[in-house]
Amino acid sequence: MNESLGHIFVDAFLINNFVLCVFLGMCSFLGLSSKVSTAWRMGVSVIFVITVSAILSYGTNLILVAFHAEYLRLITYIVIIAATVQLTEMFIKKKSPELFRELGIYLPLITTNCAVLAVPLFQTARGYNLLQSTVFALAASGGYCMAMVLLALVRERTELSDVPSLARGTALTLVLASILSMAFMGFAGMGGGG
Amino acid sequence: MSGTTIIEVRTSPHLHGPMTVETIMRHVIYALLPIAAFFSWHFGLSAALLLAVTTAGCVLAEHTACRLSGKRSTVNDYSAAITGLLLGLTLPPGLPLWMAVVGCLVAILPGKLLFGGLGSNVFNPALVGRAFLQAAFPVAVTNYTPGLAANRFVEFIPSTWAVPLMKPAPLNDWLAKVAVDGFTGATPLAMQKFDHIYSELGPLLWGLGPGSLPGCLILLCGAYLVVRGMMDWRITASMIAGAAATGGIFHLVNPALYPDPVWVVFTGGLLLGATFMATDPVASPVTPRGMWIYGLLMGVLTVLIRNLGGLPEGVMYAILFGNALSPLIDRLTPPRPYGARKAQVPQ
Amino acid sequence: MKETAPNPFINGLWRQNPTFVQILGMCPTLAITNSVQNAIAMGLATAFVLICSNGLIAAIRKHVPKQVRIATYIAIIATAVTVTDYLVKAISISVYKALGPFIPLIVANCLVLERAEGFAAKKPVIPSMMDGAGMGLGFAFGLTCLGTVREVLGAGTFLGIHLFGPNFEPWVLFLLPPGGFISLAIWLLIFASYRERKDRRERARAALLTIQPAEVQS
Amino acid sequence: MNFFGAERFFGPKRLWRGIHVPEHKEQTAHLPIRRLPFPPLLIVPLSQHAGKPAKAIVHEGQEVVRGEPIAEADGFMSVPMHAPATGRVERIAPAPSAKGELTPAIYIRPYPGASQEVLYGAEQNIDQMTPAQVVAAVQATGVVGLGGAAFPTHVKLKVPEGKKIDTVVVNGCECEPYLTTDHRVMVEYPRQVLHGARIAMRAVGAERAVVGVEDNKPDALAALRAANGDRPGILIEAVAAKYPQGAEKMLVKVLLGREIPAGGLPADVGLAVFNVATLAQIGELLPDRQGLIERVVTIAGPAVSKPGNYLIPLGTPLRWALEQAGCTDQAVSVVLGGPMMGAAVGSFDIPLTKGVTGVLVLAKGGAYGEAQVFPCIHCAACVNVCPLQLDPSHLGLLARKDRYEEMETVYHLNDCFECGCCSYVCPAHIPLVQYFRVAKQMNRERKARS
Amino acid sequence: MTGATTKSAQMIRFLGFVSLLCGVLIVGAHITSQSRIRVNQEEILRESLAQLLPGMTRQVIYIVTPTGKLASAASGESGGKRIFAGFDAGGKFLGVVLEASERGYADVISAMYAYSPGSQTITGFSVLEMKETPGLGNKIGSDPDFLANFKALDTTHPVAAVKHGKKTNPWEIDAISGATISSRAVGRMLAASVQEMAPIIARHRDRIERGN
Amino acid sequence: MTEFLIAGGIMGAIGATLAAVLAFADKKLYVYEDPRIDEVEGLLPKANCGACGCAGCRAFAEKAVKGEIAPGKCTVNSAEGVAAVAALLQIDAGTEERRVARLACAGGPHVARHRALYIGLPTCRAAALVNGGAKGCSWGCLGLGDCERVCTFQAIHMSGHSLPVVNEPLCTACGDCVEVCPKQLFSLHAVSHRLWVACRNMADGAQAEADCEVACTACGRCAVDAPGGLIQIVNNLAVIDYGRNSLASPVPTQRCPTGAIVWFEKDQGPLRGPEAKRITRQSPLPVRAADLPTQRATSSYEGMHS
Ligand SMILES: Cc1cc2nc3c(=O)[nH]c(=O)nc-3n(C[C@H](O)[C@H](O)[C@H](O)COP(=O)(O)O)c2cc1C
Ligand SMILES: Cc1cc2nc3c(=O)[nH]c(=O)nc-3n(C[C@H](O)[C@H](O)[C@H](O)COP(=O)(O)O)c2cc1C
Ligand SMILES: Cc1cc2nc3c(=O)[nH]c(=O)nc-3n(C[C@H](O)[C@H](O)[C@H](O)COP(=O)(O)O)c2cc1C
Ligand SMILES: Cc1cc2nc3c(=O)[nH]c(=O)nc-3n(C[C@H](O)[C@H](O)[C@H](O)CO)c2cc1C
Ligand code: SF4
Ligand code: SF4
Ligand code: SF4
Ligand code: SF4
Ligand code: FES
Repeated sequence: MNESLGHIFVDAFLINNFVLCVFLGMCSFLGLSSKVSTAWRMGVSVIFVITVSAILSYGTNLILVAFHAEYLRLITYIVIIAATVQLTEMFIKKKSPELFRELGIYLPLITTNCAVLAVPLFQTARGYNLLQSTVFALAASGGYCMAMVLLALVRERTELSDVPSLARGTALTLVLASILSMAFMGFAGMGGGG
Repeated sequence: MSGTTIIEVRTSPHLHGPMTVETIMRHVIYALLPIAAFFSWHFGLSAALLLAVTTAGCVLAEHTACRLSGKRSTVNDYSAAITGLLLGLTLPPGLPLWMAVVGCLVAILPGKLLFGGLGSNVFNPALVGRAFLQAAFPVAVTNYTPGLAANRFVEFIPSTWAVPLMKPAPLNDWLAKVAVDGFTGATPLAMQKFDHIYSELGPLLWGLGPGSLPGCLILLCGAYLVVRGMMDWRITASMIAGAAATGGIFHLVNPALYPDPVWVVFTGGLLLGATFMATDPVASPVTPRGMWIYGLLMGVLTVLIRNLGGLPEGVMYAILFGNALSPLIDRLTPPRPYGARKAQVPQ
Repeated sequence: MKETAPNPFINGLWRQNPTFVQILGMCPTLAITNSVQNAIAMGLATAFVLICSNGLIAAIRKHVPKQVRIATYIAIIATAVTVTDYLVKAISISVYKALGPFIPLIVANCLVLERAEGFAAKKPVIPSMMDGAGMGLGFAFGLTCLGTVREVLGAGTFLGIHLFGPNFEPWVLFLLPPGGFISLAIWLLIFASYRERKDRRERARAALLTIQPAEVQS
Repeated sequence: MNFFGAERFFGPKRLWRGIHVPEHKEQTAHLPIRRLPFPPLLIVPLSQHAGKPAKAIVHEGQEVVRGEPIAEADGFMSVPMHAPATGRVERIAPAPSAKGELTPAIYIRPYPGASQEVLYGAEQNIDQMTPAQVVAAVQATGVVGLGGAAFPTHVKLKVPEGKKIDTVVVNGCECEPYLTTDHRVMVEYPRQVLHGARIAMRAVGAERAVVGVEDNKPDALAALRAANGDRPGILIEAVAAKYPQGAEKMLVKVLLGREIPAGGLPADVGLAVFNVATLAQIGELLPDRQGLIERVVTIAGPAVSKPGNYLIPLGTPLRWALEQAGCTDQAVSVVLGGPMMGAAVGSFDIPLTKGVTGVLVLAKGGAYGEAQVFPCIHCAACVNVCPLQLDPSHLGLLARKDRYEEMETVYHLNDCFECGCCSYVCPAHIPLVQYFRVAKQMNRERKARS
Repeated sequence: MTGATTKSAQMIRFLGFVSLLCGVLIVGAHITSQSRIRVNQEEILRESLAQLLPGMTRQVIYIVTPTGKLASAASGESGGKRIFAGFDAGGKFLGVVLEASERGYADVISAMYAYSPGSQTITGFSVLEMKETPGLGNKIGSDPDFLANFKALDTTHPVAAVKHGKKTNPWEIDAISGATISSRAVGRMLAASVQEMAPIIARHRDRIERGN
Repeated sequence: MTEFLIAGGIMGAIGATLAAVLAFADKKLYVYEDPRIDEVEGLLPKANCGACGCAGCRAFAEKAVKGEIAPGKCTVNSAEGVAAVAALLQIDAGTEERRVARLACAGGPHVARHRALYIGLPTCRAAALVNGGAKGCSWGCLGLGDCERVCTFQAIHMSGHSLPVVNEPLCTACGDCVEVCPKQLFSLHAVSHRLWVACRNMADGAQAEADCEVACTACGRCAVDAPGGLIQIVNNLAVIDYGRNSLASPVPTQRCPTGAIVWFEKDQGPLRGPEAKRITRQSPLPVRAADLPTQRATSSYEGMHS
């Protein structure tokens, strides 16, 4: 399908937001959103990793197709992601120990973030070209980052109030996420018929 | 007396202004009552019963939940009643009552008490309830019946009494009996969006369309609260302005497809939302600049959802989205403290 | 951290349940649970992957150089997942369709790598496979719980069987993304209130046992 | 209602934020200042001002004459004390204070029938003095800010190195409800006020002085204008009555459009601010080289039977003053200062000191802290009134969770001058100011520890 | 166990070996399951075709080349639109099945429909993939009233969906109430697809009906 | 078969390449970090309480590995935990004597008078800022439980008489309560400091007794009964010199008339001497009726200060 770049962007960023509408990257969404600063850093790292690995996977996919070895997609994608993450980790550790102190524990988590793997899989399934793939990767990861930050913001606000002990923690986070996700339902159908 | 007077020590200030949370909330209810009365007059018995059930449902839900968790009941601050009234006003009058009760429970329990009760909720509870209902029962919640039906004061809309958990019976027979010719069940917004049919604007100003509320009356009631100093006019004003401006731009681009700004403002829930729901102090920013941004954002978003999205109405989603952003807005628009600027020594 | 080694199987199934206690593997938990059938299928697929990958990793754990540890585990997991993917496709296309893109995503399911790193990398093959089975079934259990709420409320059916008759008004919400979040929240609240009650009982008992230093006696 | 602040363009100069509080000044505004008789025992604390306590220079059993120095300044940030009455030093011992702690004080038992006349002192010619000499002379009078802060006035008169002061601002706003001491001082001693202002101008080298008086005191304005005649240099301006117009930061903004930088001093914007009563005392005492031994205190409030403005000898026990003014049996709470910023006292055995502008006796009902406290509903009323444009709403929420550091670093806690506007308007009756005081103290202690 | 002590060569050898092993394992699984998967897929395809063309037992697949020619799928041509021609046990031509897709309420809806070149009507419709709202939009695949629209939908006039209960013409689709958006999407999808494919089918009608 | 070759080839190539890249990166970007830090951190209780004086457990682990702090400085850790850390680092555990928080006030509202009724935020900090807190004794505990709230380890609970009680086994000597108490009534003491003055009142005896029935009246009996200058009366208050703690015994408590000096007996809490007043009153003393000078009252000035 020949989707316009703008459409790909809006679709992946808002309408089918990876986190709130497609349920990807849930573990970090629920686990790392208690502070805005953390959420933001994780979001930015994910944007970086997703974009780089999406471009790399695009290239890899070309090779696999040339060899008719499409069945190796999954394993090559994930290995590429793991390597990207590990390289990023080493690089940050070397160049900015402070940033590493802040991000260190999250970086390995990116490998097991479904959103990161989903981008190359989706872009292949949808037959995006390189430009489309890049936009898609940016939009999807940007949407992830936005959802993370939004949730972190509202979670930080709930920290100022007296949440009943029963709901403290993940249950409240889930309720917040579900309301956010309801709010995102308003975007459904944008760009669709009507 | 004199010998036993116990001296009290308090911190300053030793005086307090006349306003209390309870009076504010009470006056919001007063301001909502004319609108509720109009709603009941317009749609009849079912509407009145719906409002009664949502109000009572919210109050009871809060009372019971507080008691069950061993706390003092907090219904005396009247905020649950506001939630109930507003929830009722956003629902179609023929909504099955059992769904209305579900809406109340959602609004009060996860929408408010789970966050810690009054003042703690991040999102507008009434809209959380309404959004839940809209997503759970999208057909029932968008199914409007005609106003001013002749028998509205003697007969309930049959769907009102649907058996809990069960579908309401189809309204076709009943509609055939009462409906003005050509009634489609579509709100003016839906007709405009899907069929590009514009209802006449005049009646809409007075809320005489199906599923409409009286815009002028709402503004009047809001003005009452503003004059009493119980509500901030900035959010209302900026939200209306944002919606009108965005609507205007769309209208200029394609007048055939997109309605003009006056229509944008006076149809659907925009005025009720802008006056009573966007202004819910709990979920809105506190900084002066933040309020402007917040209102504008919601106005713009409302029109974007209406004009570009799949749904005819976007106020609810816009406000919920605004609620989510309000902590961010607060953070980005701190008031400039006195003396923060560099000293300007006139020498 | 108590160092009493619990039975790895029971541990995963209940004490350290991945869904309700560890909050891991959330993507499939929320995405693939709008029907009980899908939930069970996904749970079993994940369990299968877990058993295979845990076993394989435990088998080679002594030879893995530290720097390529993650890459190796991931490669092994990816292999197990790809095999599962083909297996599911071969068994039933319709199940495959329902699970959609989420089978490949088992690779990135945090649970799998977490168990690889946290258990299989340190323990022998048999306990690792036990752990994989426990965690996997615990995961399947969690998914089924969630799927039950969502299917019963969202469609009025359980495993496709109508529960409330044809006139039931389904709560569409529960089949939609927000419903996933809400259902999990409901389960967590249920467990939390259970735990809170248990805690309170235990604390009451503990209070009886500890000697409170007496207040200055009067 | 603040409609775009349109009201600012009409009428006298006006504060934008802040609040209108019922003034209650009618109770005492018309009553001339009266002297209070000496109490049987005077308690003169050695620390009645901001800065280092004075050092006693008398010993127990010594006889002192009214106006005689009894304690000397301990360094520049300190002022001497003078004997408020002729009598005998009974002892030098800790005495209760308004803060609740015991502080060292000189107990003086006045001789029965001692004269109210001040016999101590010597004339001096101010016109011959250099600014430094004026500063020293002012320090010798023991005058401190009588507007409430009790900051040593001579410190303010000494222009900091590298600063230039072009205007002396005279603060005659008295925006606190109930209080009318400054009002009566302006009406009865306008000459002294203006004289004091000229001394201050000399000391700081300013060409001009601006007197700001709230427009609810027309008689004070008239008296000052009459006393000034058309002598140049001193400008007498009316400002609209609104609380806290009298806070120096607000006053200089409204009168001169200057903003004192956060954490800075009026001198940073070329100003020095003095209370009218302070200047009146300087104008009165300096020519005769006398010391500050009495001040005007408004005793008022719903539960006072003989409200008025009393000239009290410093060190008069609160109990004595209240007995003279009389309390009704409605009284439940006694406040030193105005109702917005004053401190409630828990003991009547404390002495009235240089910083006490008023004594309020409040009755049951209507007081703060009686209504139910609700959670913050984010109504923004506090944000809208805070004259310093802070965010009391978030400050309050953070304080509730003991997040004091954030309050300071992100929300400018230290700028808050505790005017109480936010607490006054808060519909949830949240004791915001009290939270802020605790927070400031906790932060101070944390810094001191590290 | 610090970094410097592990030889790079060892790492390379190890990871290379593991990857190789994994690759081999995957190919093994791929090859062993491939035939079974293909059978499954064909089974599914036949089932869904048979649903649209009741009584069908044999299908012939054509592919429309980019130049508008018709090629048999057996010829190895790939990439164009597919046309499935269905025949019953007696070899009688039943009609063709076409694939179409269109953006619906939530995401793209892809569907198959049966088209009868003779009567120029659509005679069946089934959804392959959609993400429409369960309970609302997804009724386009299951609602009997809605599917009844496709018993004999006239395509001589552009197909269009109208609001529920407002169908008056044979080329109109009576929308599902509450899911007008999805219904309209179906209308648009069919209209566009028919407009594109009908002329091609008409051109090659003989060949298709013959089944070669 | 070609498929196997292709797959094996591709995967082997990818694996080897990645391994090479990682190996290269590992060489170029490697940062040395003592692996023992992680291991030590794993053995710490993760309370991040700061009782050790470090910013959290990780910081403690870093210091411990560098040998800058003894493992035993973590008072929260169990004895085995400390031993494990020490064993790991092959150093001496350096345990120090356990310390606990001790409260220097025993004047609950049933024995100590309030001179006024405080209305406001129910925290000691806030009350202390309003005229010192409305308690008769301006040194005494305000009883609003700030210490109970800050104690992360739930080692403090407010008794029925609104006085904090330290549950010694739980106390980790983190010092939070010491910092929070506006009246500075808590201090950290080695558990062997068993003789304890539970009062800070520095008013003279009569005033002290008027304010609080269990106040130290500075009568001096304990100082006389204690050997070798262990106890001195300073500013109307008995002060124990813990430098001579070895001389301590319950003897000095025996004749204390108010029971202000106590002996901490293991597992029994503080014990008073037999001469101490028995106070059976349970309910709070009434707030001292404020003799607010009303209109009718004649001069009540005489005798204001005895
Ligand atoms: C710590 C401190 C230092 C000050 N130093 C000076 C000073 O050097 N010169 C001066 O003119 N005023 C000084 N001030 C006086 C203040 O500007 C102000 O007039 C005084 O605090 C009383 O103000 P208020 O009643 O508004 O609180 C100082 C005040 C404080 C609190
Ligand atoms: C909220 C607030 C209100 C004040 N109101 C007055 C007032 O009404 N009159 C006054 O003279 N000083 C008032 N002050 C004190 C002034 O800020 C300033 O300290 C004083 O005018 C300096 O003069 P002084 O040092 O001679 O007292 C107020 C201070 C604050 C913080
Ligand atoms: C949660 C939710 C899901 C919806 N899903 C669909 C859908 O799948 N298909 C659709 O056509 N409309 C969907 N809608 C849109 C509305 O139902 C829309 O008003 C309707 O399509 C208009 O049709 P009507 O004129 O028959 O009421 C959805 C709305 C909501 C709130
Ligand atoms: C001006 C104003 C508007 C309000 N609007 C709403 C509303 O839209 N929905 C609602 O549930 N409560 C509303 N409330 C009541 C109350 O603030 C609300 O229940 C809180 O969100 C509960 O914490 C309103 C109150 C005021 C003063
Ligand atoms: S925050 Fe401080 S300065 Fe602002 S209104 Fe409140 S007390 Fe006044
Ligand atoms: S005035 Fe009170 S209720 Fe309103 S925002 Fe401020 S603190 Fe909250
Ligand atoms: S010991 Fe200190 S902090 Fe604890 S209750 Fe008493 S006064 Fe408050
Ligand atoms: S807060 Fe006090 S009682 Fe609690 S652990 Fe720390 S030192 Fe011990
Ligand atoms: S399963 Fe954990 S991020 Fe998706």
